[in-house]
Amino acid sequence: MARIDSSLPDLSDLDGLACRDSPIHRLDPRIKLLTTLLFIVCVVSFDKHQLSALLPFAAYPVVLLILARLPPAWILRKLLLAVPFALCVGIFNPLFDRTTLLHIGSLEISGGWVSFASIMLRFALTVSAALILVASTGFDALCLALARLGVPRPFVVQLLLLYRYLFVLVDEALRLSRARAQRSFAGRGMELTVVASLLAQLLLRTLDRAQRIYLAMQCRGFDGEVRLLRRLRIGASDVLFLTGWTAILLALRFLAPAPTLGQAIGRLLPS
Amino acid sequence: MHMADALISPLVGGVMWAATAAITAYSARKLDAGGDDRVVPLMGVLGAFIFAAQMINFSIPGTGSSGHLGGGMILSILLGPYAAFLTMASVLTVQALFFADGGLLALGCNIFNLAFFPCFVAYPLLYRTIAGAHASEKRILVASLVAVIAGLQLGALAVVLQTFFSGVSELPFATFLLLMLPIHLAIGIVEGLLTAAIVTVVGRARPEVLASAAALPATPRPGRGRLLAQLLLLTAVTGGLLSWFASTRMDGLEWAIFHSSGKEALPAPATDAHALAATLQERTALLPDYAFRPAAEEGDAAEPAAEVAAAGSGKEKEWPDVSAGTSFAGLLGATLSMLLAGLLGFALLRLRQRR
Amino acid sequence: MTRPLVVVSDLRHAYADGQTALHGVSFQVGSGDRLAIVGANGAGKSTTLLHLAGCLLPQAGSVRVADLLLCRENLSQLRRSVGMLFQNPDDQLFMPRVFDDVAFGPVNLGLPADDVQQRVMHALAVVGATHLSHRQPHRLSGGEKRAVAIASVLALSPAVLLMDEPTSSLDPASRRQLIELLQTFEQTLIIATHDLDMVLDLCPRTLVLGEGRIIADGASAVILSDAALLAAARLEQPLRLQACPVCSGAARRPSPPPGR
Amino acid sequence: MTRPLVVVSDLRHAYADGQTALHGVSFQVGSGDRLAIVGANGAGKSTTLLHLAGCLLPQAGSVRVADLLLCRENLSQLRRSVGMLFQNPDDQLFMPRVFDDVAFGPVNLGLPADDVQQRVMHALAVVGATHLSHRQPHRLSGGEKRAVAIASVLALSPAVLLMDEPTSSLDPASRRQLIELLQTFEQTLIIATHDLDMVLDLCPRTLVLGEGRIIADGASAVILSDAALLAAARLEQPLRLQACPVCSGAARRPSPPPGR
Ligand SMILES: Nc1ncnc2c1ncn2[C@@H]1O[C@H](COP(=O)(O)OP(=O)(O)OP(=O)(O)O)[C@@H](O)[C@H]1O
Ligand SMILES: Nc1ncnc2c1ncn2[C@@H]1O[C@H](COP(=O)(O)OP(=O)(O)OP(=O)(O)O)[C@@H](O)[C@H]1O
Ligand SMILES: [Mg+2]
Ligand SMILES: [Mg+2]
Repeated sequence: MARIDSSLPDLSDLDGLACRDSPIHRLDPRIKLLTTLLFIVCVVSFDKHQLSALLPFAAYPVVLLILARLPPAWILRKLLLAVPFALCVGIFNPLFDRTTLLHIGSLEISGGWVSFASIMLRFALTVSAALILVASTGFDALCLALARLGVPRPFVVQLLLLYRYLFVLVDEALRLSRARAQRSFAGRGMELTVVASLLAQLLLRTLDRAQRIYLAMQCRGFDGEVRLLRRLRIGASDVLFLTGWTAILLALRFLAPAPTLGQAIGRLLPS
Repeated sequence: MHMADALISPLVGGVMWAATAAITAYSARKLDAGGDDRVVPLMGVLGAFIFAAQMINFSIPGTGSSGHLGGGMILSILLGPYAAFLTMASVLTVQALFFADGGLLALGCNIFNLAFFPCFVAYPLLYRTIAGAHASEKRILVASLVAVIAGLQLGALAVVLQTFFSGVSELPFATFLLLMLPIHLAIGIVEGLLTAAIVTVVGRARPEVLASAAALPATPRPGRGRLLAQLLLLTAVTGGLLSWFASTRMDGLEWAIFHSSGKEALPAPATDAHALAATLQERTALLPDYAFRPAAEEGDAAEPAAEVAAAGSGKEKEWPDVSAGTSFAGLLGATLSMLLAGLLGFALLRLRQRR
Repeated sequence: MTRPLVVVSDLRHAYADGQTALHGVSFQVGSGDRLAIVGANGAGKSTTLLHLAGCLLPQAGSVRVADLLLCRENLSQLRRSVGMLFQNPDDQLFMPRVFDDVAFGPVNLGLPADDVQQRVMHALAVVGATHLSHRQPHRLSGGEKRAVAIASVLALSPAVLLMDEPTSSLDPASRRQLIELLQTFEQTLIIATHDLDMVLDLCPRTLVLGEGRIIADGASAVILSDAALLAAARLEQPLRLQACPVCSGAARRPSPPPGR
Repeated sequence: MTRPLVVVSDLRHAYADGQTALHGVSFQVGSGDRLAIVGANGAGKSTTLLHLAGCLLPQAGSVRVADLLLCRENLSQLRRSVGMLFQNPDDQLFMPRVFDDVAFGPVNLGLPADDVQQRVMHALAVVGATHLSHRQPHRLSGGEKRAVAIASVLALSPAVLLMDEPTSSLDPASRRQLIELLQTFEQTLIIATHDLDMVLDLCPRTLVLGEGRIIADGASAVILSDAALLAAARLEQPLRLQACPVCSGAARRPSPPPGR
């Protein structure tokens, strides 16, 4: 998967963005995580032909993006990178659902296209919310939040180590595949057996490395438990953020102001 | 194949979350009880290995496309099911957070599909049974092939089911299944071969690594029974609660259907493929059906499969006609609210620059 | 001199695959001394250090550090007086932030948070890396990683500092900085290395290992100028003691560069 | 002299994360020359070599090897005339047996089996590793691994040999053997290294890189005794010149070791 290769710089970008400072960055990671989850649940709980009620939810990523001072172009690029799967499944909707749902002038729009648009919109909303969460929090803080929220400790420690060694091992894999490419000509040298021994080589080195890491941990008093020193504190701004967004999101979900507003205006317009 | 947030309903996402949370907690407890702290760094680094390994892709013979290592099976062989499950879960979490593969809500589905099946079903029931403790290279090959293929097929089936029950995609159940299973069979064969080859090389170079993992208990029988029972119970409770909540508190349409169909006794296991297909089609018809009608007409949900075609042509039932105006109004309102959001953003931006 | 802090007697070790790495090694190190362990690849240097750090237990013979016999019961106590710097800093920096990493040892000791904070900042200050405390290890340069790894060991204020090839893959300036830093340390230092020029600068005493046995043990100046001994151990004189290729007639003069 | 075999002009490269590694580097290397590329960590040495080996494509500027412009179309042809030795031999030896590994390149060229066999045995003989042909690479010692890695590159009989830090982590005797082996080679050699003493022995010409730019390019003997230039590039004089009273009056002499 060349994607990890090309996404790795993005990953470092994420780290860089998470190191910035903004009101959003200073929020407690638990609060941000819960708000993001609530947002996603609200967005995906709509009926699949809903488009209009979904659109106002864009306010959440837009406002957070600006408050957290994150570059919008970056989020857009990441969104595009992740588009294929939703596209693959969503594109079938227009094929299977051809009932006309909407007339705009003489143009007939089928339910399939509406639900396709709805899928893509859901996709954009949920993915950008998750990206903003990570980019404004940072991986280690998120892990800390998970631990404090009761996620089992071995799992959290796991995540931390995985993230740390991701960069080291991806580098190693990159060097290995470069060395292979050096001596591969005209499409040869990509056979399954070669890949298997390449991966086995990487795996053996990984096992050795794990052994060395374990020794290094032991030398500093590791006893099976990884203790994280940093404390999290929930302050007034955190409470405000959570209650504020909960109110807004639930209102958007259940009162669906957009269609109502539209209708109200529609009545005013001469038909 | 990753599920995406955009394709699932909160009900499906929630149920799968609950199920994976339970398995995670259970695996973590088992691991703690194992008491071997060496496994902590091993799991972390092997998780990173799975990522790195996915960078090295290979050509699938005869197709010209390329594939990469999935990971669940090889981790189980190296670490045993509990640690392997936790490691796969963390790999998928990182993918969800950083690579936007799937999403937060779909994470439960993805962990279930890509970690639970290989680690807790295919590995103990197939790989361990076929390969045994001290396997010859031939047995490793057969065991890996069978186990990886089975794990992937189960995963693919689960993706189809989750998509189907979520009802966001219009893809008919049978079509989707027919798309998914063959693709994953091809992927499974290649990945099985690759897994076997890697295990063989590691076994030659470091026999002790495989030996120590093989000595770990695969899911012990009573534990497995209890795990499954707990899982089923938990899933049922969450499903029931969520769908009740949904049907009473939210707009209900989709969920009520699910709820009522969930209460129906599942069709008895079909003995011949024909009956199975028929049952599937019947169920398939259900969701596309409801999607085209207002709630009032929703009573005759058990109409035959021909409904799909009828609805597809869109001639008889002009259901959406009534709502065309509503939809237009909706679009107008949405545009306005987008505008408002944009204005809000702009104002914030100016405010920030002022400061 | 001082009474020995580290006493190794007749230490033997065979790895699980049957490879005997140490065939009876004995030596003593006094408090505050600096000892270099040198030898060919595979001579047993790292294996010796791993024993002193309590990562391996003696299969025969014994190891004592600060009057504490190395055995399973004393392990956690012994590890408080010994700090080990591994060859590859990436293996040693396993926490998400530099601060967490340096704090890892003190936190495991069960110290109160304030105390930990203070120790961490002190250790980072010693190696001149205070400004790195919020960085992520994978974004540091080679020299910075090495400095942080040293800080993470110093934070435990060990009486003995063990180092496995501390100068490998550093550029000449970073290597020089590291040597100068180590010269200011007052802890007992035991360094396994191929960099004999560093030994000359840093360690008055050298132990030469060959195939799991001690070949020589004595003053560095003497050992490192004994060409026959060094050749037997697959080593050669420190480069600075070798004849200057530019001045000495025998050495090959670099030919003039080709015109561009 | 000979007409240039390698021509690099105004080569620039920025990595995907925005880090600019090369800001316009130009140099030429004649056939049969030996060039050393030196510089601090992160100066851009490896990046330069990766371009010459066709692992990276120029973002601006151009690279020509044996009159072939480096671009996507010429890639597989160019790789036949260039062999690269990576810094860590573990990255390079990925096949289960030494023989398979050395044969990997020739087999991929589509040569007949006899031819491959002959090339492999010849390459192994050159580096004195014939006896290793049936061993598993990961069980070899550091020096042996390095030798096999060189053989696997030589089996393609490249016109240009690129090496990234070939002497790091070798014990002094293995390092010496490697230097002597390289001295017998007639191929064009381009070596990126921190080991300035090796440069003195092996390469008549040196290129000094600093932050992605060429700081100096000329005769090794001149450059490596210019203390001010070296200090600016975060390097220092080769150790043998530091000790030489003629070459360097100011250099630090090793202090006499304190008696025990
Ligand atoms: N984990 C291991 N399993 C089996 N054998 C090992 C292991 N580690 C080291 N050995 C063997 O033990 C011997 C001593 O190894 P050791 O690592 O102590 O050497 P060293 O002096 O540190 O070498 P180097 O200079 O290459 O670091 C070698 O023959 C080596 O192959
Ligand atoms: N894959 C990469 N992605 C992003 N930046 C990179 C990558 N590889 C190298 N760099 C950066 O490019 C610059 C040049 O790196 P390069 O590896 O060429 O240096 P070098 O001279 O070989 O250093 P060293 O002596 O440490 O090997 C450095 O700043 C480095 O951080
Ligand atoms: Mg060693
Ligand atoms: Mg380099």
